[in-house]
Amino acid sequence: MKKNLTILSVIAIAAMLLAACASNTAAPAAEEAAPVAEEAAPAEEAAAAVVIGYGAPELSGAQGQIMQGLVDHSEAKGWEVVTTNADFDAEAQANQMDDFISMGVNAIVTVPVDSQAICSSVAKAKEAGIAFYTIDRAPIGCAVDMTVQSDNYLAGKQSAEAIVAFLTEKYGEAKGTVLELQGDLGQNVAQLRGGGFNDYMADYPNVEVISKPTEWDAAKFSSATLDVAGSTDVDAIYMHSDSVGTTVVLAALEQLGKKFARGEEGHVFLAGVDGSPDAMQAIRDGWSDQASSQPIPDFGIIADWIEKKLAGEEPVEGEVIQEGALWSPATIVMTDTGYQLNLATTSVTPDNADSAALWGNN
Amino acid sequence: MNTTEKVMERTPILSVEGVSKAFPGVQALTSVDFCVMDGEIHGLVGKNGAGKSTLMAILMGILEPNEGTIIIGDQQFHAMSPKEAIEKGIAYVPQHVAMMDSLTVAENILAGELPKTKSGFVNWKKVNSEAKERLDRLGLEMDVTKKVEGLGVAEQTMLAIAKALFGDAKLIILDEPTASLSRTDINRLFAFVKSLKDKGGSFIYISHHLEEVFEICDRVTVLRDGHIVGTADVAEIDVPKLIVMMVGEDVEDYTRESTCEDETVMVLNGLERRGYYENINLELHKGEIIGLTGLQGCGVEQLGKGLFGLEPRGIGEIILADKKFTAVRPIESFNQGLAYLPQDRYRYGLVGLRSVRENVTYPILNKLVRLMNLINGKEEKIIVNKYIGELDIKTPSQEQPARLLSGGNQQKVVFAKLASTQPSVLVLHEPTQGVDVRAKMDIFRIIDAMAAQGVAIIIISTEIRELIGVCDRILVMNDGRLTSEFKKGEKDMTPEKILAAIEGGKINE
Amino acid sequence: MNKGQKRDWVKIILDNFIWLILTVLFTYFAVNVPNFTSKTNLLNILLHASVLGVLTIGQAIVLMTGNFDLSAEGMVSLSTILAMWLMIEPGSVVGTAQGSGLMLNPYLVIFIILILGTLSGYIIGVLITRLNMNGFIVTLAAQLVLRGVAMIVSNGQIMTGSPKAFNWLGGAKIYGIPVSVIVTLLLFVGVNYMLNQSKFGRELRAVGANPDAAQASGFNPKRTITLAYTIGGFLAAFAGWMLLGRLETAVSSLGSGMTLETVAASVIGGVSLKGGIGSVGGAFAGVLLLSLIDNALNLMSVDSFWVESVRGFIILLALLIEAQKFRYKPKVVHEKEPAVASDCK
Amino acid sequence: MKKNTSKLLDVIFENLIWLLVAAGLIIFSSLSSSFRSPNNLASLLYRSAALGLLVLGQSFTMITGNFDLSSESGLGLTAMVAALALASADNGGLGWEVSPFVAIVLMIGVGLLIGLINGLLITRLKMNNLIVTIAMQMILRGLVYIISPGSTASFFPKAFDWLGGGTLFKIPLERGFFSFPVATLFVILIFVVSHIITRYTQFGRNMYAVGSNLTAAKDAGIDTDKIVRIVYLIDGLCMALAGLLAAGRLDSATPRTGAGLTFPVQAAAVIGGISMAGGRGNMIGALGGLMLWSILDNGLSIMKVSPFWIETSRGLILLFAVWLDAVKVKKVHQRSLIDILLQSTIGLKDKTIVKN
Repeated sequence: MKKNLTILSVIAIAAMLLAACASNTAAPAAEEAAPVAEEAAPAEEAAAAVVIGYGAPELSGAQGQIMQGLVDHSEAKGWEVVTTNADFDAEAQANQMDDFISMGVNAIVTVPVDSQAICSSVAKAKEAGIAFYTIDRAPIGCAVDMTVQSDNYLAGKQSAEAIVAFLTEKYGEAKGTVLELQGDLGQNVAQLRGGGFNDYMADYPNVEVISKPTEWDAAKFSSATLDVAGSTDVDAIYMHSDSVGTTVVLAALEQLGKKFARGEEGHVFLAGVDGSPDAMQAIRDGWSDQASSQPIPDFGIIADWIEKKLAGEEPVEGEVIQEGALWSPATIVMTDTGYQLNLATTSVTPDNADSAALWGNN
Repeated sequence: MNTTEKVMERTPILSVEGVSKAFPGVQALTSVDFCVMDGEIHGLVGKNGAGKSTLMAILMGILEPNEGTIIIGDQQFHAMSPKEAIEKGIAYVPQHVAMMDSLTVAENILAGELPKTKSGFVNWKKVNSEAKERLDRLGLEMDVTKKVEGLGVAEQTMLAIAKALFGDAKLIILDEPTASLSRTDINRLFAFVKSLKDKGGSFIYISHHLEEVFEICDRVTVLRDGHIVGTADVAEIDVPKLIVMMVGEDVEDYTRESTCEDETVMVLNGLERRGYYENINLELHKGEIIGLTGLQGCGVEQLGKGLFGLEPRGIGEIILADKKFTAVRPIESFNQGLAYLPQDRYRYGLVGLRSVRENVTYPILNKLVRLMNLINGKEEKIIVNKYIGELDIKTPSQEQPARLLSGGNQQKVVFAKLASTQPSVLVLHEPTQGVDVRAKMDIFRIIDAMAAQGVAIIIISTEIRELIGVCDRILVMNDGRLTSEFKKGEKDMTPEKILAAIEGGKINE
Repeated sequence: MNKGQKRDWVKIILDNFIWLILTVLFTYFAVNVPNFTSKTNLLNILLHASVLGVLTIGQAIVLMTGNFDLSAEGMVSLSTILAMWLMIEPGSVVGTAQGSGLMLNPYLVIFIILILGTLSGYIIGVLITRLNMNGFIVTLAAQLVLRGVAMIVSNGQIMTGSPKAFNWLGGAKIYGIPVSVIVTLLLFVGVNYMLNQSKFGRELRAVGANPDAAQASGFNPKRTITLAYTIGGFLAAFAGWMLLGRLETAVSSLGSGMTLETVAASVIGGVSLKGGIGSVGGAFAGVLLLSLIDNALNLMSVDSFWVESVRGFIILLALLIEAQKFRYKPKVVHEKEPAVASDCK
Repeated sequence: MKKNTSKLLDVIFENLIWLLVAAGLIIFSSLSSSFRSPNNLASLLYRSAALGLLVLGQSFTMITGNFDLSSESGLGLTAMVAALALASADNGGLGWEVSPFVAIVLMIGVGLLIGLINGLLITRLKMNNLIVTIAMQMILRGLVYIISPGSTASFFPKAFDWLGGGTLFKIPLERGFFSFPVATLFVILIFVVSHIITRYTQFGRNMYAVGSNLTAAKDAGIDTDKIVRIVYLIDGLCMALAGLLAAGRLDSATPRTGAGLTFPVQAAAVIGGISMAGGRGNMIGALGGLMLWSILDNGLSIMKVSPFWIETSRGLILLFAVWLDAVKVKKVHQRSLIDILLQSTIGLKDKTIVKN
């Protein structure tokens, strides 16, 4: 009897605490975002400020930086960004899009977990009259207000070009063994990065490409490198993500006794996509050789176009030039999936690894 | 035995003819002939390993005999499937009744055949009313909407019997149904079984309690080493004769010379645990054996567990070997010189998966460990060997998992474990439960030997005859208080008198 | 008599099946996979087995008490992130290497994460034993909480740049043999010996096989189980230390999926899921088997898409063996055991 | 008098989940106007419709004292199979472009096959259900990657999407429309049907019997293995329906569809009062568990809780749920953790050997 009562009261208290937690965590976020907002009105009713809903597909590595870029650009305009993380789950992302629609945000920006699966959410947002933008990947099968992206396929190709050049220099012809450390093969990005790379390599039949899936898992980057580079002589390694891979792969090579600086006998050529600070550092230090750098934080400039859209302005097709920006020149084209803002990617080599314009060097 | 033919002019409901069953290395049954008449309670006795379980498994269709036939009604079988056995009306009620605890009584009764409405759904009203009606027919009163987990053990057993009957069972095998029942519950159960017999039910009653066989059975069959020794009318036989049939030699009730010395080992002073026992004062001498008995729920069980530290002990003072006894956990009790033999050997006594060696030394590991908590294996083996020899434990090796030993030897392992702690006081809870007659004698010899070494022993048991044979004193507990005392040598120390004291004056036979 | 012996052989084979499989597979790979038997590759197999191995020791200990620990991989994630956070500079670049700026001494950090692991294991043990919560789900929830905290601390970012002193365990070599391999082997041998010979080992298995009887025999099952989880937590943090040293990179997703592998390795190695039976030594064989297969899959050109399925099938196979082991019923010894009787004559 | 109070408390305890659901609704509604908008409330179950069917399948298996950890991959595989058959070659399909009906039959077939295999491995080969289904989870997910291979298939006929993504009626609001998702209704309906099955059919009661006490159920003449096999078949069916809902809602199937759902599935079922020890709990309670999960998911998200914190809070919520389960089981019947595990492992047989 008495025990029952105790239990019930504990439950009641726990429920209250939970509720309190939820409101507590919510409140400061709103306050931060709208520093000048009306103090009298409840935080969530701060209707005057622009609220952007941002849906991240996951948050490790480059994705976290993409999100940060958008948040920075938006907050510079005094907007609030509500962020969510779908953790690779297309359905969870659809739920989050629904939540944004329920919240009545001014615009939704998302990196789709899946380019096709996002379309049902796009349709719903349209019905509710909410602008919809995607970053990094365009939707497939439906049109959004605008997509800002860099070319993952191109990035893969840039790395392939660098590797072929290296092999040709080393052996006098394009031959040798290359280890490709793949991302999660279920994802569009990994498919594109792999596609760009392998399509280019298909022209060089003497180059053997050994592909190992890693699911973006640092431990698997390590195991695959240890196993493959430990049992065969690998000339070059291509990483789908140098932000995950650079340090791990170099550590693995060191453990194998195969870590040699550029120019030394036995140097393993390292190439990768992303252009992370680690990769930049490694290129400068002579351990790594190439990175297809994405203009990751610059994706946030989509905020400029959101601002225009909210003011009733439509994008104009053509080139966008901004002095000193690496992503410049960018192009805006109208496609059947909506406007696309294509930012340039940069193949980083030892020659330009110092450039302050690269995000990895900021 | 020639009594078989003239028993009753009833027809056999089941006969077994020439059944043999061999396992690798063991001839479990050798051309067994056995029959149960319509409307009789047929006792089946025999020591562990005599073949009872094998015979029952064959009747239940779980095992296939090597040769022989089973005749049910006018049908002959070489072997049955379990399903056929059930169809032929043979039901088995085990010692630990398996019930669907989280479901109601009604559901347990009608499981698998719930009444349905026309549309094919379960008709809950009808489920409850029908279950109630069925129980009424058997004269059993029970709240059918109650969950089984809320029932007592006796009620569960009766429910299991009732269930079997509802399943059109013609012959119910009761396997040690009274093992964990109090006397009142046993009486209720027996009354129920007898009333069912009067309504035409047939039973096979398996038990180690020979008195119970005389109390409830019409005939009794004795199995020994896979052979039928004989079948007898209970009216024409007595316990000693039955024991002779079982063990093949004349075993008297165990008697012993008292080894009681004057020196006091333990004093209980005003022990009290509210709701279980109160005002327990007791003095225990070196080498003395005390019997503690009473109805289930009278508090003896809790007292035993409380002394050892398996349950809270409550307030009161205990002096053991001139020191205050402060143990609240088993390990502390062992260290302070008190050891306890639990009633449920499988659950509390033994770690069945582990070896005999490990089981024996669990409580004394602290004494065996050397540097870094490592156990001195040589010393351990010597100790275990010593006890295997002293207690005559039959095991192929020290490494044999304990669960693979026979019941009596398992109990000896538990004794070895307790003895290894070299206790001053030993509390034994139903030490002979679930062991055969011969092993019982061995166990009494062990108890005797320990008392002779000066250990004071408390036996908590409901086996009054055994207590009378072994104990120097017998104390009876009633509603948590010690109410009567019987001393060895006094002429009051008879089963009848003690029974009367237990039942609080009312003899209920 | 003969038959009885034959059946015992069945048991012996079943008990040591893992070593048999290991030998057969090893021979097969040695013959069919190029470079498989090179010294580097053999060391690689052991290197893979190191982090997984340390985690498996913890898992096996918990399994022996009849419980599960699904939280270890969360602890791996948190310990690596936290260690890195305490050791590296605050990030100057947006979204990278966001250290706390405390720049603590690596040895102090090692101490902190080991304490943290131990503590978290202890708390889990207490929740399970004192509050009677279902261990399976408690540890699952703990995994989420730990990984969640790792995400909060790391802001979801990858962290790199751990100091050499910290990396020693995971990355350094002695006479060409990785330190982590040596440490793991020593741990296995040591723990296996300890558990087979020590009081604690007895206690673990007694509690796992029958907690009630263990209690009545003077053990304290709640304490034992709590201790098992505590050791598991410690070893998880230790594995995190080792892993971070090897990768020199911390990210909150580290360790994901390892739980299943530790359970699989233990079961393959003969640790019973019901508790009470098995040894850490056997579990080591399980670990070896898994890393052997992983390694061979990496060396052979198996289609990437097939890898996950192949691993699933292998675990299924291991289970099948475990299941058969329990279906095999050893003969019950009767009083008239021939062995005893023949002695008399 | 005293008895009445305690009975009342029992009733409260039994229905605690609905109190929590109500509390959640009230708290979030009072905190956020977005939460209490009709569209949002109507979509509470819609958003977790696929999850709901997995919870249902899990509840079926858990009532019999088993677990299924493979359902998330089962969902992924059935969705992918249907998607491949439906989608044009351009959209990642095989180009068969079969009719929605054929696709649904196909995916149900696959779901049943998965259930059949799970059931057979567990009952015939006596393998541990937890680990079998974890292994199956890996195998099935691997199969999704193999058949897809690794890419998304999308854009199905409207009819196929109706159940997962369709709406029933539209009422104009000040801004946009109020529309009622078909999936919400479907989920409620199927839970009610399951409740009726488990409460009012012989088979349903047999499930409880098996979960409550395997031996007793056997003794009662129930073919326990058959019940378990059927339960896994139902579970397989639930996977297929969940796949249908998920694919319909997203109008596509990705290789990762359903990945990571095992944990919420487990959580929702346990929160809803389905005991891990087997034999306890009911489907309406499980629906409550699903709703609570959905409310928290939606509520926390709408309250703008940082994504980094959501994972941690989920873990804490689950801990809370397990604690509730522990209290409940302890209250009704003191049962050790070991026993609970024994129920779910192959050990039962062995245990009986020890006892005899």
